[in-house]
Amino acid sequence: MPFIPHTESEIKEMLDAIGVDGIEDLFDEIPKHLRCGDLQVVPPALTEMDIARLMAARARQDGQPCCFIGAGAYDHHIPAAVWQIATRGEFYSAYTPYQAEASQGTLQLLYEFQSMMTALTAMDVSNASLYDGGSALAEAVLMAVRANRKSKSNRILVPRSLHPAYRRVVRNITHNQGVELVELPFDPQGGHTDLGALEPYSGQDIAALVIPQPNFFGVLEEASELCNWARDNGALSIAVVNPVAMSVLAPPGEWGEQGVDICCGEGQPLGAPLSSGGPYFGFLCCRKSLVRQMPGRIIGRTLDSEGSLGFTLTLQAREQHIRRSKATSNICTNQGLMVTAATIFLALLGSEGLSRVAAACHRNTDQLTGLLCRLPGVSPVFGRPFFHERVLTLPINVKDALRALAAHNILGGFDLSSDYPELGNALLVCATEKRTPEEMNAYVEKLERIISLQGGAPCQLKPEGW
Amino acid sequence: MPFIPHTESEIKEMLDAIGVDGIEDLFDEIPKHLRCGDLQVVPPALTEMDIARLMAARARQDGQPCCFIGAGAYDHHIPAAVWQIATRGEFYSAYTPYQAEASQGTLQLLYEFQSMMTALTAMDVSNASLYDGGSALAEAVLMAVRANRKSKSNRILVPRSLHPAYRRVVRNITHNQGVELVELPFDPQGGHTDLGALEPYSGQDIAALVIPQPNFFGVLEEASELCNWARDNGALSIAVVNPVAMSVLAPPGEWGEQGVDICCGEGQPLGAPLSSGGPYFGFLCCRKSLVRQMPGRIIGRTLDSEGSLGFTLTLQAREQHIRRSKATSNICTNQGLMVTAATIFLALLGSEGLSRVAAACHRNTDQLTGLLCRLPGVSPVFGRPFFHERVLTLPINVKDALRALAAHNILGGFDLSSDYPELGNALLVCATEKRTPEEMNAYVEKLERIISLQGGAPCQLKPEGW
Amino acid sequence: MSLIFEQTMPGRRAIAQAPLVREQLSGIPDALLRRRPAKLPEVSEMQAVRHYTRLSRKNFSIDTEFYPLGSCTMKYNPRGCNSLAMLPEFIARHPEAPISHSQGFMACMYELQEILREVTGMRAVSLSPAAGAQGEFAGVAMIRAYHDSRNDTGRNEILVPDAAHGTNPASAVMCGYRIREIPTGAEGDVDVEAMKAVLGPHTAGIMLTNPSTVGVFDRGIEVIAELVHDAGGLLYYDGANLNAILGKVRPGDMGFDVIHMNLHKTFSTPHGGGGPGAGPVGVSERLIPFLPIPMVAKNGDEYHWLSEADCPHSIGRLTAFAGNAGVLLRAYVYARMLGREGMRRVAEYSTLNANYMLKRMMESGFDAAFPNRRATHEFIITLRHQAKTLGVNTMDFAKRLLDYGFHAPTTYFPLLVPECLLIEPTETEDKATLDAFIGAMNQIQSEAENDPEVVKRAPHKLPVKRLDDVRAARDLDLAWVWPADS
Amino acid sequence: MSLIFEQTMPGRRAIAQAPLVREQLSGIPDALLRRRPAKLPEVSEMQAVRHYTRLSRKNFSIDTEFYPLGSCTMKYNPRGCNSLAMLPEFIARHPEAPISHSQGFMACMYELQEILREVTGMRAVSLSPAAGAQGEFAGVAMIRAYHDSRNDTGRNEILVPDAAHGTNPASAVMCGYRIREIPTGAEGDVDVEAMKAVLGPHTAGIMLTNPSTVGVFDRGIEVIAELVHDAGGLLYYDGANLNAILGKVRPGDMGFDVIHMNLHKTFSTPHGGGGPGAGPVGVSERLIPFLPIPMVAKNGDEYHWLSEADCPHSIGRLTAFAGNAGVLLRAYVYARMLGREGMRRVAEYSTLNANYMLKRMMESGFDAAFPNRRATHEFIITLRHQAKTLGVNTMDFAKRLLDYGFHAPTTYFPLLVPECLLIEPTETEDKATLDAFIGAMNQIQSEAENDPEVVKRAPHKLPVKRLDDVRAARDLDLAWVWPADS
Ligand SMILES: Cc1ncc(COP(=O)(O)O)c(C=O)c1O
Ligand SMILES: Cc1ncc(COP(=O)(O)O)c(C=O)c1O
Repeated sequence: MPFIPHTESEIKEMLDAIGVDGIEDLFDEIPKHLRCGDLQVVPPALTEMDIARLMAARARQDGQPCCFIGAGAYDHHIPAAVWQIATRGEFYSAYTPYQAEASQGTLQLLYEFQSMMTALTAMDVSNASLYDGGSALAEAVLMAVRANRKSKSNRILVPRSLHPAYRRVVRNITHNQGVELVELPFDPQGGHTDLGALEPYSGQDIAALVIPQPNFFGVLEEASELCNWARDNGALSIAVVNPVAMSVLAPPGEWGEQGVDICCGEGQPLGAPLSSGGPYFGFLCCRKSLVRQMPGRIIGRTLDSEGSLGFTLTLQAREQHIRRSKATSNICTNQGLMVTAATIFLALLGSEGLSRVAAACHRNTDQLTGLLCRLPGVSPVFGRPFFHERVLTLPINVKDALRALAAHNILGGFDLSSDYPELGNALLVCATEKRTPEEMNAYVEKLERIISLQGGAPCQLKPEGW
Repeated sequence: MPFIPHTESEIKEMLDAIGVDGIEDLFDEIPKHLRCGDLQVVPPALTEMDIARLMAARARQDGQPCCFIGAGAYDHHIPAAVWQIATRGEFYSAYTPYQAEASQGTLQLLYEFQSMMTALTAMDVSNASLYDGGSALAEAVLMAVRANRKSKSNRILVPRSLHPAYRRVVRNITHNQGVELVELPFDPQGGHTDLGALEPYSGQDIAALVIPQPNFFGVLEEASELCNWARDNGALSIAVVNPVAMSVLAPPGEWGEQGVDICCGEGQPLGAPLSSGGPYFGFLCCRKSLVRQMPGRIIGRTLDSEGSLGFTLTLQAREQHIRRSKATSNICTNQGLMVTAATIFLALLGSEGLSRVAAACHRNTDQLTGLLCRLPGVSPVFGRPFFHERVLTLPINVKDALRALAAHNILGGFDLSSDYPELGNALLVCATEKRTPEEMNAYVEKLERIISLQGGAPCQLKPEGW
Repeated sequence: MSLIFEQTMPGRRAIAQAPLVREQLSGIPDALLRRRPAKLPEVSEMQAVRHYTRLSRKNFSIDTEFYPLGSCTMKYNPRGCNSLAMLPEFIARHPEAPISHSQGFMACMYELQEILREVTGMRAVSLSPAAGAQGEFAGVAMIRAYHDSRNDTGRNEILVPDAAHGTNPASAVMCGYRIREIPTGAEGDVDVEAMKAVLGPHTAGIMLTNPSTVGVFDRGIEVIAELVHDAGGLLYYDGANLNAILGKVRPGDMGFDVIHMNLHKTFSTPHGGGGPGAGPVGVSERLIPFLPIPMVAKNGDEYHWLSEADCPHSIGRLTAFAGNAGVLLRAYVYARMLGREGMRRVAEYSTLNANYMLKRMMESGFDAAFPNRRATHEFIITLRHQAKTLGVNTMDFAKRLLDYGFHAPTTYFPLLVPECLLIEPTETEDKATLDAFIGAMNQIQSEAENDPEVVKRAPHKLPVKRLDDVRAARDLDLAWVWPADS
Repeated sequence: MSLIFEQTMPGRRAIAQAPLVREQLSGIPDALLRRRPAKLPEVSEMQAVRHYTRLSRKNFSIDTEFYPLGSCTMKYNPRGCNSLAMLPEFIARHPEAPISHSQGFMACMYELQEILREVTGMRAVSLSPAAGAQGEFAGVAMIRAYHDSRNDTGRNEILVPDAAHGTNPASAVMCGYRIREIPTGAEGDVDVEAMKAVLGPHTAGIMLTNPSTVGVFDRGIEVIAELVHDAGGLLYYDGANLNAILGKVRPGDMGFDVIHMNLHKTFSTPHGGGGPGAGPVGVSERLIPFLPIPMVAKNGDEYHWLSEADCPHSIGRLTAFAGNAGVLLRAYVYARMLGREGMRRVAEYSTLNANYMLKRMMESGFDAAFPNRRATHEFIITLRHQAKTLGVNTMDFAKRLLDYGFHAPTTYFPLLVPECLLIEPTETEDKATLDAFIGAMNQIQSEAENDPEVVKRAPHKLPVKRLDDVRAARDLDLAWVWPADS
């Protein structure tokens, strides 16, 4: 019996001890007619060897194309040490650290994580993770609505330049609580949220303003100005930031006159593999004054009964297991292991390492998009400064271009045409520090050929076996 | 500086403490004219990301062909747990357990390993590993020469059915000490070492007889008879066995009237990946009376100063670090981590699991060679029982056949024609438990086509890109 | 142990882990740039490795200790699941990769959907929720979407038993519902009369765990289902306890309309010191249109994604991409290794272990919360008596167990049983381990009688002594502060 | 901790790890079959995982402790080397795979040969020896093959300094040589006069470590080389201490004819609790024909193997295949990450660390064995004085260091320095760690003065107290014996 250690004689001893004839007797409180038959759809058991063969074949089937997609998930180098340590049984197979004395490893690590995140964002406090960037923003919005005592509205201003999936997630999670999301248009030249877009809302009752940095287009927002606008208008400010970018960009805690109130984002770039979109982790930081409105676990440093330093879950009265229906969130299981990886990742990279990674990504994207823009009909869509991701217009249908590139094992970027039809044939391109000059040149060459065939018959480019 | 933690200010502090101006001063005892210049041939440093890309590309270049080669290294399933645990820092980055109190993990594990090996081989004692199967046999031969007090000769009888590389290794390692290796022919029908081949040596002064089980052809020797012959003729007996086979075959400790004196072999099948031929490990077991002649580390169980059980290196007076030129061997560093893996492997498989693996390999090889022998001109070379490997005659040149198969990503077996020209177009084939019916059928099909093209133009079979 | 920050030296780095050259950041105006570098640790690669390796050893975990944490299903996390989910190609797959480069991954997801559908007896499954609580949110949101779609808008209450996990009421509130708490009867079943009293036109649904978190199977489930359905409400199944009934009885057959599963419990994906998990949801026919996206569908031989455009009534996506894919891969591998028969055995042997422990502990004189009931995969011991007569409470027992090398069971949950220990051994533990745990409990009992201080001041053998939680919440110290001169 | 055997229950198994069906063994006569199954452990997968995970935590290791074991170069083993050597394709490559499926692997081996050739200043390198001692064997065997090839057969002696590692004389004996031991002079260099006295027509060669195992660079090396060569002998370089001179001075330039390297020292492949290592050998022009096989050669763009047929004068292969390939891959990755400059820095900072420690320890009052010499990457402290006046010897200091969380330095080696500690910090340790170690030594010194018993009975905080080695060798208990009834 896979993963069950019981031997015949032990089973008998145990049944005897209980005083029943067989295991079936232990289920005698379940009405007989409810009992199910065989689980026909479930295939018979495989050994580890068999499933290993199957999984290897499926992995091979997907291959390892060369990735120029960013769009919220970034292909960074992950030091080998990160996952060799994170998968040690003591981290991998532990539960949430409810018994603090038996969980000092995880707890100290989380305290270190919180400290690193506050350093990166220049905020006062950090929680110990939420599910991902999108859901972290949803929690931040709910938190802002709770925390903004001055506001009676549930209105949140959300730039259209924010990741479209994040906008959907925020809506899906908050709308049942009556939160109203108002979309702010982006400047068609700059790709950023112009202060003018906020004009209509000046003086209105707004609970919070969301400020992405960089935004979904890779464009840098005038974050300080937006942050000041929020403050001047009684709205809380919520930053949504890329943590790698934080090593080089002004951190939200230093935006404008007083910094933002809440800052959140996707932690994936800090040591989580792309892994089809998850597990990643969301992070959430805020001003100290808002900490009691925070969702999620928070670790505090305290003393033990002999006066030595130790770590424990704290402010649990915010959480569902204590406060139930009055909790700040329903979150329980979070993304602990990803945070373990991120903490090791940040310790290995440090500030200098992280900013080198950031600069290398920026440089690569700059170079790649520069080269691409020499192709006929290819040009940058927005004129403002960007960080490691950029929108280009293609002279041909983007879907077709991406399909043709994929046939050469190049994932050319993220097609913006369904989320932003107003941008036409727009493609969002990202080249992280992992992309080599050869890979970038190959991209340019292939796209050139694809364009020169005028997009009329991209299918002809497919190599055999496609 | 990769892997060097020193900062500028620390370096200065340290130099000041030493009282020198610069690091160069620390090398002032080395004659200036001997100092070398830049190491031009060594390429400039790569980051982990860069070398990871390079290594991944090289690995991809080699691919993962379907392997029907055995010949001393076997493609078994290795439970995922084995290497996830063996690469834990505490096993992976520890030294030889000289400080016993700080090495109880490794020491207890090695004691368990010794216990498992004695159980498998039915011998009294085991050491804690030698380099590999071939060098273990060389050590066993030297040990036998030392231990056989009755013999004045250094003559060792070595069957030609023994792995040819082992025969070479034994020669290369022992010949400088005057050991004389005498080759015993194999029976051309059976592929085993007939007792008749020993006839000429009856009554002669022979230090030891080597008995492989199974032998290099996969054929089972009449081990008990050979063992008895040695005993009757005052020679020590040295078994060379496959440890997986030991789960189903009579163990050397039970051969003949009194079992063999020494038993050794290649440990690779117990959890070591094929990995281009190493690291593997050699094992060596013997009668208790011979333990002081054993080479290599041995772990003993003892008591600590409070009477609790603990483990330590023992009988170190045999070893080079104590006995220097009088040691039983020069071995120092052995194959500890491979033995760590093997111990976990054996605990996971157990006797039942191991014998299922053995039986599955036997069945697969039986089936595959059965199918192959239906092809025109293909037939088994030897008639005697085999374990999980078998010699076939092909109607075409073996080298050509293998090359054509390799073009289809099938490694069809080991070409015997250079080591055993007397066997003609002979191929040694092995199908472990990992080979599927589909893979075996593909082999048969491809070989059929190759043969039907009469070996005349195997190159034409090569697919594109070859 | 010192913090990683305390090991910092300015200028030190793990050189091999970042680009060797420092590129210029061209084109970004100064105003948008960071003025001072973030103060992160500055350590060598070895220091980081050594620090986190050593930290790890301060944890209890399944790989090192028995961890009978009730409601959490801390069973062995097969190492093979980890290796296979981390195959290079799976790890490298971008969430927006085209389906041409995703068929292998999608096949796994599709088959996992099918397997979960079968074991729950539901009509369709979506894998995307990131954990149990998000699965609950999705489930309740679907209930709301269902009522809304029928313009049945007066239903603003969700019934929740008092034994329920805290996430249940919290999730319902996040979907805009009021909570009506239902008491538990003396024998551990839901108090059906009390439920009837609050059932009505405001009832949107009820959230149940069955077996419940008091460790018994609710015998009234069919009556409850009928009553709630008759009142126009839907039944939500909190699948955290699915381990107890896998292959024995299916929520769909009990009458539930929607269920979430905790793959990090029943399907043995690791807890990772707090996560990640995965909380797929399954639904009955009428809720299918509302399932969260994305999901995987199959068209002939090709898998494709179902997303917003395909599912106009969906409650939508709850995370940016497809949920915790890596966790789902681990669960898939586990499910395939268990196989059909293996599923049933999970329920059988987890239940055997729990009943054996319950019986043995009762024989030792411990009080069961529900002595007349069968245990399911878990059961409750109440130390009310010990607390009253010896002054040694549940927390003391729990902390002392750590000294004996056992992780403590769940304490003080569910809230309705005073001084309770919720004990869940799981099917992967052997009898000798259970016996050793019971032995430790007996030992602690006798310590409590003869030398109570040793229990009340426990733990004694852990890296720290008992921690001051009150101080932690009062004098908040939530992040390292660098010394002024650094 | 109990043995895995004590956790056995007959019939228990890790089911997922073996074929689900039990095939018949057809065609093998009963007489050749095993009668009773081997008595191996019978445990579940989780039991095995838990047992060996817990066992691992009873070890000191580089990843957890400072490990200044002289002569062993216990430095950080980069985790990236491990991952990359274990890429699925490398792991799966059969040693007899055709070169069509081996070019990637062979490129790594070829380039490693080149890198090692360059850093040693030799003319050619073979990677195949499995460890240092096998490298020594290969080296001495080549010396013998060389003399034999010239029919210079009277040379039957190898000179070995008394400071040499035990493997040196043992390896020479395995090649059929007699050993002539050479004393070390007062300042740590080889006593050249004594050497002259034994040099002669019987001299086949001399085996030197330089820097020697007493932690100093032998200043007479050029004189020695000339004398030995003039006498017709060859010079063997034991490369165990190469870390100290990497990129600073090359054995080939010092006049050595043959060298072995310990990649598990200088090239930082892990020690694995005892191995595996790798002991490549490099040679000067005249020994090239004798190099052990296999080696990798390059022809145009294609790599191929050099084996018996290509190298008729080779001393042959010393293991069945190509040596410890997985170790060689790790060393290759390490070498590429170090790069040209990195090599030199290894020598510089390991030397800086050693000299700093030596200086600080001398200031603390510890006696250096060679106080007038520069330390190389290691140095010797002698506790002769402490042993005599306080009755606390080197072993006591070593055991007490364990209590302070430091692995002990090498004790009682080299044999010529009484009560010695051979201390090698390596370049990967930081100053704070060195200071902490020195602090512990000072602390132990004061314990030795004030409370010697605490040192003499150490260790106190380890999983076991001091072990009885004498008993271990007397009452041999080398394998678990199953109880009669099992
Ligand atoms: C009964 C019950 N319901 C719901 C949950 C919530 O699941 P999760 O922690 O995955 O959000 C848990 C687990 O913590 C639980 O035990
Ligand atoms: C000086 C010296 N020479 C030779 C050796 C032998 O090397 P190995 O242990 O790899 O056989 C060692 C290491 O143990 C050593 O320190």
